[in-house]
Amino acid sequence: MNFDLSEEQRLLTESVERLMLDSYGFGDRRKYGREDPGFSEAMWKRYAELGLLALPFSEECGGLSGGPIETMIVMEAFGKSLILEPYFATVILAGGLLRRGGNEAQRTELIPLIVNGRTKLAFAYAEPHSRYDLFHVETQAKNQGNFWALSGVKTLVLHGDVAHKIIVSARTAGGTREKNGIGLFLVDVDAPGLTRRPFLTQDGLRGAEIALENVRVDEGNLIGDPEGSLPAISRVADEAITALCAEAVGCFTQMQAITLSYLKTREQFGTKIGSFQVLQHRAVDMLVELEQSRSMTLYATMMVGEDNTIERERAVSAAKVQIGRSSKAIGHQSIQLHGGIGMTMEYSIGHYFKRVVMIDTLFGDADHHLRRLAALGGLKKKI
Amino acid sequence: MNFDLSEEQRLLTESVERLMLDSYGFGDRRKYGREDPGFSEAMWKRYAELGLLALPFSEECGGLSGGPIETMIVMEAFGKSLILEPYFATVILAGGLLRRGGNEAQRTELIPLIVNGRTKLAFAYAEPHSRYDLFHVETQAKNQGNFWALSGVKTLVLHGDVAHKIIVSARTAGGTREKNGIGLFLVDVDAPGLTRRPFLTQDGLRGAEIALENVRVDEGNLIGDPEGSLPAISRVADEAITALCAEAVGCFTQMQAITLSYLKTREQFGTKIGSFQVLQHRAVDMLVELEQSRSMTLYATMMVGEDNTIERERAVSAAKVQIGRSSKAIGHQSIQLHGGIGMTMEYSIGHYFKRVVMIDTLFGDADHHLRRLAALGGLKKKI
Amino acid sequence: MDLLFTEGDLTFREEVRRFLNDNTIPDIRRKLAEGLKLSKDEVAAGTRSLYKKGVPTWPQEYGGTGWTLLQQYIFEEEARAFPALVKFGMGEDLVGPVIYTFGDLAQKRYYLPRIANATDWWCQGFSEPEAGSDLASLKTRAAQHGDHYVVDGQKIWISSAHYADWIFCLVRTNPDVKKHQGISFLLIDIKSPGVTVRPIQLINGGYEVSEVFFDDVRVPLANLVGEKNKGWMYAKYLLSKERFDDAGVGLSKERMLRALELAAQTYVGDERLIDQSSFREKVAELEVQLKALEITQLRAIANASKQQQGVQDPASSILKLRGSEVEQAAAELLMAVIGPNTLPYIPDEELGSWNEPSILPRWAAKIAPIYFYSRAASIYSGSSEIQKNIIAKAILGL
Amino acid sequence: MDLLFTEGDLTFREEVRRFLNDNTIPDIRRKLAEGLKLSKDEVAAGTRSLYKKGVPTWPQEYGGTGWTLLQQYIFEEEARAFPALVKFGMGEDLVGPVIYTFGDLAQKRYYLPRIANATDWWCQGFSEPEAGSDLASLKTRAAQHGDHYVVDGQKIWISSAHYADWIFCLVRTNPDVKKHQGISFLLIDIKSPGVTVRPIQLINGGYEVSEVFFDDVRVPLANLVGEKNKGWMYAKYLLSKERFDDAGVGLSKERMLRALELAAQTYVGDERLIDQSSFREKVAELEVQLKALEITQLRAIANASKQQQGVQDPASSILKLRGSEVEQAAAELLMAVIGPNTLPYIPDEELGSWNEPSILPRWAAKIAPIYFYSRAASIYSGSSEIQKNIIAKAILGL
Repeated sequence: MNFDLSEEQRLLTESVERLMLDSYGFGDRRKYGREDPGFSEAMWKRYAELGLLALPFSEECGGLSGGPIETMIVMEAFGKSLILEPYFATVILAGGLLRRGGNEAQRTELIPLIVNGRTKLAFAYAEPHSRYDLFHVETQAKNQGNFWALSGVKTLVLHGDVAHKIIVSARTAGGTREKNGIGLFLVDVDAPGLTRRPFLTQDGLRGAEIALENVRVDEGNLIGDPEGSLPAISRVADEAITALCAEAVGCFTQMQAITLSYLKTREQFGTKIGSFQVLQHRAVDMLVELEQSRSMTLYATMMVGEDNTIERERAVSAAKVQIGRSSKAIGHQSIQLHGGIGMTMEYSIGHYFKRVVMIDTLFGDADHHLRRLAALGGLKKKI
Repeated sequence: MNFDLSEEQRLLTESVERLMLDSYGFGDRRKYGREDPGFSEAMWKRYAELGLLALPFSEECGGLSGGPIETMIVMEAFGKSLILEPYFATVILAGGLLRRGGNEAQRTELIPLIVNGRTKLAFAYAEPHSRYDLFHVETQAKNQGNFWALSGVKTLVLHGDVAHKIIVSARTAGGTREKNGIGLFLVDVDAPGLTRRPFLTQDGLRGAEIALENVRVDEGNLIGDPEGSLPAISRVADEAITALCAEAVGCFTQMQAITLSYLKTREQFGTKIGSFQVLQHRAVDMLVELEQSRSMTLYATMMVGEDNTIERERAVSAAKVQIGRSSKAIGHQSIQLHGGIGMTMEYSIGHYFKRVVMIDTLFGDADHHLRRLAALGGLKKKI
Repeated sequence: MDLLFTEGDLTFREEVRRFLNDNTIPDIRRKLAEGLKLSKDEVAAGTRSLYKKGVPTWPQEYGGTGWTLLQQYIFEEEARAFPALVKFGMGEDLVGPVIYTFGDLAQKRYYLPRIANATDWWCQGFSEPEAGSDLASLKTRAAQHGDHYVVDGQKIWISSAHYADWIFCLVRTNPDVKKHQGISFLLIDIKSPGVTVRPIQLINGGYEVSEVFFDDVRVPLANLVGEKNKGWMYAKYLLSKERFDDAGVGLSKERMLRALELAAQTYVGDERLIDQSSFREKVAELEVQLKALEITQLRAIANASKQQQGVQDPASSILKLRGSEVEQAAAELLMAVIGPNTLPYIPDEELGSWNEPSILPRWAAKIAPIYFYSRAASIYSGSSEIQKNIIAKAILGL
Repeated sequence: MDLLFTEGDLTFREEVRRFLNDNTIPDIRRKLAEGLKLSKDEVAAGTRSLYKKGVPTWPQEYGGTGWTLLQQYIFEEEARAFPALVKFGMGEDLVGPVIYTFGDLAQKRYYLPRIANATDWWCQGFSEPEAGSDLASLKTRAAQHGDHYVVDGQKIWISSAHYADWIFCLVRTNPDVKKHQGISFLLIDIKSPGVTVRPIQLINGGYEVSEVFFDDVRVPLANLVGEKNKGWMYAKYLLSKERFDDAGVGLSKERMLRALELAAQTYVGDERLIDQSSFREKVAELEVQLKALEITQLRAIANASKQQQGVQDPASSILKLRGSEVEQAAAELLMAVIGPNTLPYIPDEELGSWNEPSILPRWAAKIAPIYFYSRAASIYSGSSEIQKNIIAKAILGL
């Protein structure tokens, strides 16, 4: 067992942290957020130049063959700066589906376009009544001989507003909540019959609702098994959760630092408020949550590569429970310790709070994953 | 709405509180606990003289026709002194069954004996596998013409070690967990076939396990409907829970007072520990729990006379949830604020802690009642 | 002791229900039910219809109903549930009682009727950037020049200042004495030259609060309430009143009922969320806390009605503290109901047009903002930490 | 970064398992499994069998195994799970390391072997009645008279003092300087004339701790460890070691597994408790906390292994604090499993004979005492409040 970073990982950490330090302060973020797509296209280019968009992909597709640890490093740094760019949607979600489900043609064609920053993707998995169940798919994909016709509605498509192509989960067979009969389809956003309704998200990002009405998808844009894509979706969801955990740890780290700094400078009753014992102990409570979250994120990162589905899901759910609980605990404390200023849009802490709360709701909140973990028999003893 | 006590209730409060103040300090309690039956027979006589043993019974049986409020007053005072005498077992439980289920002969014969302090009773409802389900009854009562023959085992019989007679719930018909087919039988402890194994309880009281082997019970000692006594048992259990809530509020009040006094006298780091902000806020947390518990006990006391079973059970369960949560919260805080001394048998606070923890486990802990409340549809809006 | 409402209380409640039914403006009722914003004029109209029998919480001699505390409580509960409850600023609840308790005759005659007929919208100017929890360290100065004060300084976290006609302020009139002395209570026309209102956007996206700047603002001496330099006393009166009123039982109840209503429409697979046992237990846990709070509130009302002076009732001291926690828990319950669909953020101004014909229900977009805003409940009107300090000192004697 | 055990670690674990299997005394294993008390002789024998390859946590030069921290951790985990883990007082974990780090050659030669072969049972004499959390305000005095100190005073909360042969104490050797100065670290033969041990009964019914009185006790000067008046430094070394060792991951794991095992035998109606979803979720919630603690412990081990001096690792600072909370939660879980059957209290001495042929399972009587005793976990070795004070200052710089 060894918690040290390799030389390459240390270099990656340094370069992404330097980029964030130089170009992604809270003021920069506000500026980027006001730009047209709601984020910085310039930063997206920088990510490409730095190889961040290439990270998890195999070398034959122009990638860097990074694993979960590399993703953790990048997502944690992104969390610290609350980045607005569609890295999660494009690289983690859609990129993950291509890696795990795409055939060689799809991979060699699309992944290089992700890597060089030219193409943004999104993954449309959620539906009005699916809640957290990835297998709850009402959207229909009808086989019409040499193409598929997709009809239905997809909600909460993260960065679906800017994506060039969207991977859509749709039902090719079976009833609404059957685990078999789900396929993945790569849809062009300009395809006739597809309409997008963009929206802002509570945490300052973007998304879209997608309506599909007999949208034609060629056979070549079917990703993986038309009836058996749920395992790939689940696996990518586990990777996505693990990445979100790392992002949250980045947020927590920053929330702790911002709050500490406030405690050390803000004066009330003629003294720094950080001298009040009650507030000191709250800051310690935050530290405990942060360290426990970091530990569980390491655990999920270690286990997310596991091929044994049950072991993997247990670990990932356990981590998401921890992150969800800590999001509330750290979020509430950091706002409370700031008082009124923490409630304002002008100040940074509330933006972190909103992001971690939304992270809790993405791919299952703490209660959902607690139920899943319990249903899976809990954590096994082995580390 | 009126939270004031009537003149009579105020007199009752004063007299029972004076008795406790004069004769039931922590030192007295230790002394009583070392006496042979594990409590003070002399105090039992005083309760009789003061009319406390007569409180809930009708005047025709020599009682004082007190209601839930009178019981609350007495139980709260008893809780403050952590009394050891079998008031709960004799007056609340067995007395309640006689009041609600006994025929006139039984009532006029037995209740006067309770009232004058001569006879102590107990109620044997629990069995090895019944947990909190009063309807889980394996003990058999077989009708043998003019008598019943009881066989089975009863656990956790509160003060069953000193009772002269024990009311036993036994199955006259149906399967182990059927709600119909449960009868109540008044058994003499000297009856052939009955053996008692006395035990100490975690909180310094006494109890017994009872084994019954073909114990003969005459028809005249059948209490109420031989197949339909569960409603009476449930009703008495609700009254018992309400009484326990009041006792717990008495305990909490004293725990708060003892802890406050410790905070105001104990010195560390050259100052009273009550000057530390963290400890001050903990004391406030205790106060909040105490006041919320008092409110819910008032609520249960108000509702326990309700004939609508569902309304009554909802209110009683809600109160028991509050008391259970507060038992942990106040118990843990008061021990923690004392440090090591709070962990010792020589000091009072730990005894209160143990009592309130046991109150949580009597007739259903907080989790059990939360489930019951949820299953009953939660609290209604009406007060 | 009788813990049920008396016949008289129940009759009163029936009367209130009839009154609300007869007098509430239908359009206002609809907008309140749908969680839509009301204009200042609408609030004024709604307030006038609520005040038809007099200002609910005031004594009769000042245009109030003269109701008991319990009747006032029943009225507010019913008005909130109807829903009909609007608040035309802080005139009725805060500055009005200060004026009729400590003001002079001219002040009573001028200001109170203008509150009672919803003419003047009042806001409260207490907090300052450097004086948050340490309220008494405020720096806004009022220097006497002839027949007026000249006020300079800055106030912050002023609720609904952008609607206000008047602001009542704590100002420093003597900088040379200890901080709690030297403070006065001043009534300021917010349209006076030199007053600037700058709204602050909060994390829920709304503009509920503002900064208010005073730059050489002239205020007549006649606008001083009570004695000069005694303002802290009036502020303490007002703050303890706020704590008493702030349990928010009605608000939390409304939120809980909303959560149950939405949970009955929400499916997890084939099962309604409201039928899921773990969700029901979560609800029950909160219902217990809310019921305990409600009874504690009623105990405090009963106690206050007896006009006992001296020792503060422990029950009333915990109302604001505990009330904010329950209110926040109820907001978290709403979040648990909506689940993933909390994500889209729709600004208020788009809410009318949004979701016809969109996919997610219209209410979905308002849940997270409610939750975010709920975090302020343990900060404003004296943070929970301040409440605990006060209780530790005043009630527990620590 | 590789978060899995290496091949080497796994091989080591296999060796430990074989070692335990070959060397553990069967009767001790059985009693540990059943939660029965061991005599001092049994603990000594059990300790000797554990020490066959050397004292697990010591360097080789003093009779230790020389294992890495991770190996030590694996050994202790496995020994606890076997179960084979016994502790012959505080020799190995506390006074031994102080002696081999700060002691002189004579002390190392005399005391260390007597710990390594389980001859001397050591206990720790730090706390005093008036110096609980404020440890440094201790009053027990050691006055120098010729070639010995004369010790007078009182210590309290001394674990297993009734078994002890020796006690290591903090004593005041200079009352005229600031409290943290003027303290020395002294080794005292507990059978010396003038030493009285008075066991204290705790609320679980047991006698785990004692008061120890010193009345003109003569202690040779040679029993002073390190420099006179530098005792606080050695105590701090020892306390931070305690914090590091005190996460109690193994203990909490054992308790969790026990709770699951018992829940599998417990029926609620026709359903096993372990199959009840709300119980399983309660378990899962705690499993997450325990797993987080375990990883944090492993991170701390990895970090300490790198021998970094200077800034303390935040991860290690929270181990004792968080560990006690998890341990207490695990005890509460046991209480939830046993439910109403927790009521009977059976003293240890009757436990052997009780319940043959009684009705409730034998284990039932031990659950509440475990829970009651667990409350001490956040009090001893520096209360949680003290831990938070330390972390706030040392780690957060507040």
